[in-house]
Amino acid sequence: MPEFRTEEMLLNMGPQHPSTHGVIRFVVKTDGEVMSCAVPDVGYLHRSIEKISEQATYNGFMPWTDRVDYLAAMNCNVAYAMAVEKLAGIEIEKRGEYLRVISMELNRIVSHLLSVGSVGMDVGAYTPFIHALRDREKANDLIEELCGQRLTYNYARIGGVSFDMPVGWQAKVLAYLEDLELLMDEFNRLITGNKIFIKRLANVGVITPEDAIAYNLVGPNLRGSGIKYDLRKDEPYSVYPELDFEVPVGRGEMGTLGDCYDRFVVRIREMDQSISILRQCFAKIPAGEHLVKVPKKIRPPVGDVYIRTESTRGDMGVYLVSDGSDKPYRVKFRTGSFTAMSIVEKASRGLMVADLIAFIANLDIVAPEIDR
Amino acid sequence: MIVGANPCVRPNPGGHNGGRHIGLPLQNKNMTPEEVYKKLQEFFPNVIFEYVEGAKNAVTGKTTGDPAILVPAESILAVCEKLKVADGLNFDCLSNLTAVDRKDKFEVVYHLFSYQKRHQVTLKVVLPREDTAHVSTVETIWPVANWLEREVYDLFGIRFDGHSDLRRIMLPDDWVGHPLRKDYKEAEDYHGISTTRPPLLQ
Amino acid sequence: MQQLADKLIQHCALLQGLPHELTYLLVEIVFGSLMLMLFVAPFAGIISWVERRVAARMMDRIGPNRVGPQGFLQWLADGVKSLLKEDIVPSSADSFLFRLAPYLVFAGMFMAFVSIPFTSRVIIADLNVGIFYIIAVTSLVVIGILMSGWASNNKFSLLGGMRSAAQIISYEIPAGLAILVVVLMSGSLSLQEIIKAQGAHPWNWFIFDNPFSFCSFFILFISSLAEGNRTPFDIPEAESELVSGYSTEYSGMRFVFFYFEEWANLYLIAAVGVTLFFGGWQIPPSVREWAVGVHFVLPHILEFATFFIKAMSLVFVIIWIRWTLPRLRVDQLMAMCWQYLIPLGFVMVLGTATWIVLFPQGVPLVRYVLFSGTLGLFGYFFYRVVFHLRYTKAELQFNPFV
Amino acid sequence: MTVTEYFTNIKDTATSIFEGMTITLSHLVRKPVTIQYPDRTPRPVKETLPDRFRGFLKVDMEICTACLACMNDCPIDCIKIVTKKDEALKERVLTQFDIDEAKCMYCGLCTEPCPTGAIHFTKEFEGATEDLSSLLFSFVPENQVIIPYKALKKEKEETVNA
Repeated sequence: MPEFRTEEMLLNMGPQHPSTHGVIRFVVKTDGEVMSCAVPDVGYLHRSIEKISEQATYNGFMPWTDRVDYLAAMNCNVAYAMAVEKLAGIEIEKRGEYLRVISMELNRIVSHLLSVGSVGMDVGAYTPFIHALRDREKANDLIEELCGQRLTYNYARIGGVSFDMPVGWQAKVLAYLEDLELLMDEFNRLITGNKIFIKRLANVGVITPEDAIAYNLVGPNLRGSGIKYDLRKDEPYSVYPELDFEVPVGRGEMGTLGDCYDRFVVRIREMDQSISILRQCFAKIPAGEHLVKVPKKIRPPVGDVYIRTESTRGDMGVYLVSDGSDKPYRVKFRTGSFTAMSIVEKASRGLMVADLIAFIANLDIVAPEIDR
Repeated sequence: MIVGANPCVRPNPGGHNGGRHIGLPLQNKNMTPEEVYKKLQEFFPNVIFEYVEGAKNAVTGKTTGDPAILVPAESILAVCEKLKVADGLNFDCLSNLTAVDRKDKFEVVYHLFSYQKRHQVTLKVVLPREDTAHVSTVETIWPVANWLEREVYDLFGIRFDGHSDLRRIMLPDDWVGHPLRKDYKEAEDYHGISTTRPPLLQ
Repeated sequence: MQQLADKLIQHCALLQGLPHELTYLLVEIVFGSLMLMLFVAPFAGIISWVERRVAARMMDRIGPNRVGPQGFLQWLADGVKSLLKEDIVPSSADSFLFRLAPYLVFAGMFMAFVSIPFTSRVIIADLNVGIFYIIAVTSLVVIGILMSGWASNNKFSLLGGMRSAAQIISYEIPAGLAILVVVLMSGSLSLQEIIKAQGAHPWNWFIFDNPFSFCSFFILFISSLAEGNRTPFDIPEAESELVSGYSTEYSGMRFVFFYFEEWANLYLIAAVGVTLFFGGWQIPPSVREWAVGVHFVLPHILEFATFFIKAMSLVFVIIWIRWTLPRLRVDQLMAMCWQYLIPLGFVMVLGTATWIVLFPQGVPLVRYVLFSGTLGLFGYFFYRVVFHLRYTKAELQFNPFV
Repeated sequence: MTVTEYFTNIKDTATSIFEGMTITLSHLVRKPVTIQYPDRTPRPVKETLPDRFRGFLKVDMEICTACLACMNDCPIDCIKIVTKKDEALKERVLTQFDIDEAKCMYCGLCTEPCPTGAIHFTKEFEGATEDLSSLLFSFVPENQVIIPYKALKKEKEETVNA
């Protein structure tokens, strides 16, 4: 059989494209539908948050951490606050810790709902996406009631959190969790078990456990490759040691270990765990101060600290350097999306154009978090 | 009957089974950075390492910062290779790579982590504060360093020798300067687009 | 139609002077335009409104509700807006082909309406190769789509056009096989003959005739979805992948033509399905006798209503599927066609042929069993619907017009 | 692909589509959740917002102590307060209290240190405008001065005297 001579096409996907999840560009080399590789081009949302940190005070920098990952602002707030507290040697009260965990886990639900919904949308199922958004809005309402904003929370403070729970809030959250469990069951029946959906995700974009570690994938992406590692469990911080939860991992149920379906299912199951954590937190939350007294001008000792927390997109590292003044000398956020993006070029070889969309959606990439 | 066809519908008893814990459980691991430092000095007797204590709280005297190991720039590649493969160290993950502009010098900071042994160490490489500052890439050891080093190159202007694709990552290719340097001055405009807005407040 | 033209010629002195062929042509053009203006255009528009409302309710939204009562005139507003929009032809596009493509797409869909029966008498042309004609002219759509994809000089459009061509051409085979099953049973290619070969009662429809024809309907239905670029086979448009596929570069009126085609096509798919498998306009003889007694137009109205309701139910199902399922990938789409539908299609053709040879008169018991089985499935279906409502403790609102 | 797999695939596809369609159909009779902002809401949206909602900033000049805590804590300097010593009144007066709401990022850091709660959030959030300068809120009328609130001091003095 004679060989067909084919020509490679250079497809420029983005920066404005319906499913690049923010302003990201992919330079895709394709031969028909099959890609030889997709080279990501990031930086369109670079807001130099790390440079801004040099001009803000320790407390004043908090609102910017909201903008690092706008889908999980609570986790960024807390990560930054924890870094400052660690370096400055500030210890916060139990109630503050619990409120942080409650808000972070609620935020995790919010973020994962959008993530799993948008995976559905990117493979063409619009209804589950809107259903996920509907449930997400209710959680947003609750967070708004807690801290006053729906997206840029600015809730954590160095020394605790800004507000205690409003009266009656706990009951509202518990009622919401009841509903959410039922609605997630429905969501799963609608899309997670759908044969077409499974076919679209299974065996697509397989990341081996070795690759996952080499490219430093974190969070659900890492666990999707079958590695049972969760900072909340393995290097516990805050009050996580007091809470009982499982770490869901990918098992290659529908195809190969580490494929898109595994990552998707890990997120679905993590939401269950978050629901369980929230219930335990409400049962255990002690009385006390939500915010401890800290000096007005925080001056941590000269030195640096690197802390890691389990954000919704995985291990969020904050590297904080202090020169002894009341302003951070340097703050660096090491984010899950950044490293997830770096594996795209390797893992996208041989995928089809449609798979690339599913793959990116499944890595749960948030453009501002890559660029910061 | 149809519910059974859906693997993910709750209750999901198998959710936490399977998967593998890499390495040991939390309690039996841990090599302190100081031990790592001693081990390194054993491996490389000719290289001068320096162990820097973490920051101390002035009042309580408690160590709150991270200790670090200073590594000479020329031996960073060999050191990293050893750290990754040597038994007992097994730093299989480059958690973070960044740089700090200390005004008189550049510090390239490596945060290494081991999934197998569950320990963490900070390496620092001090470079002269010049535009020609360069250090060997560790991309060959941890592929993730590719992007992390590109970011450092972009924002600090530190070159990584042997890097496969050393381009700017965040900023446009024609951007002037490296913003995270302490002496960076933002240009008035970029391609005729003003970078400032007249303030409303008078 | 010819009788109508003949009658006109008899009664109108002016027309007698013209050659008969010219009169026929005039009558066809007038009726064609009338149908376009009075039926197809509003229908496509209204379908777009229905689709948006249904989609919205399935997503717990409301949908368009501001223009006219319950947003019913939204389609008019959208149409007028598109008419007034600037018509953009990309500078590097092949201008002639770019302009031509929407008309080809539109013509391919619209020409098929010629042989769609509305009642036992109302049909523009009862061709003796009716169904064959429909398969043939709808293929014109592929050329239009491929042309638009190519002429846009946009890589996304090109990919969309290529996908569409591959998809539509592949899916014509299982569709043809499923139609062959009906042709075998009715012994005719004329749509009116096919309808006449079925009865008014559900168990006399071709779909329940035998197990093979039952499966054939699903093969035809799936294939028509694919030919109409509907989800789960909407890969040529695939918003999330190809932006908007072959129609990415189109704007204004030309863009509307593509969507006009898509929505009018819904009716076409449904009408062919109803004609071939669901007894078309057939109403029970007793009802017909009674209606003829009342007024000679009444049976036509009833027939039209029957056909329309059946077709609309299928249209609803198509819309409903779109808002339920994710989209297939292009290789899976091809695999589904070549690995599943075509082999099954052949089995159905052979099976039906054997069935006809073995039971030339049909087997009433099988018909009843299939019919009641379908009813049972519906029952289970609604049981599940109620189950979901109860499970999530949903707040109900039956009024479709919130 | 084995024969069993072939038919299992068909069965799985059919059943999962069946299940999916029951769910979407069930949504047809559910109550939509859409809020038809702004004109068709049962109650004005502002009334439905929680107490902690962060809308536009407002300063209650009657209780402002001119301590400048909000200005100092604002991370983006969108608050400007000018005070001067008034010769006639013999005390410090406020001559300018401007907030650039176009620049404000609604973080709430200014409201926290305020000793009297003078600076606070309203539930006003509709800030869309054609002219950015209309988002510059001045709380001291032009060419006027406002005497800062001194109740705290007074109270203290009174307790001391007593």
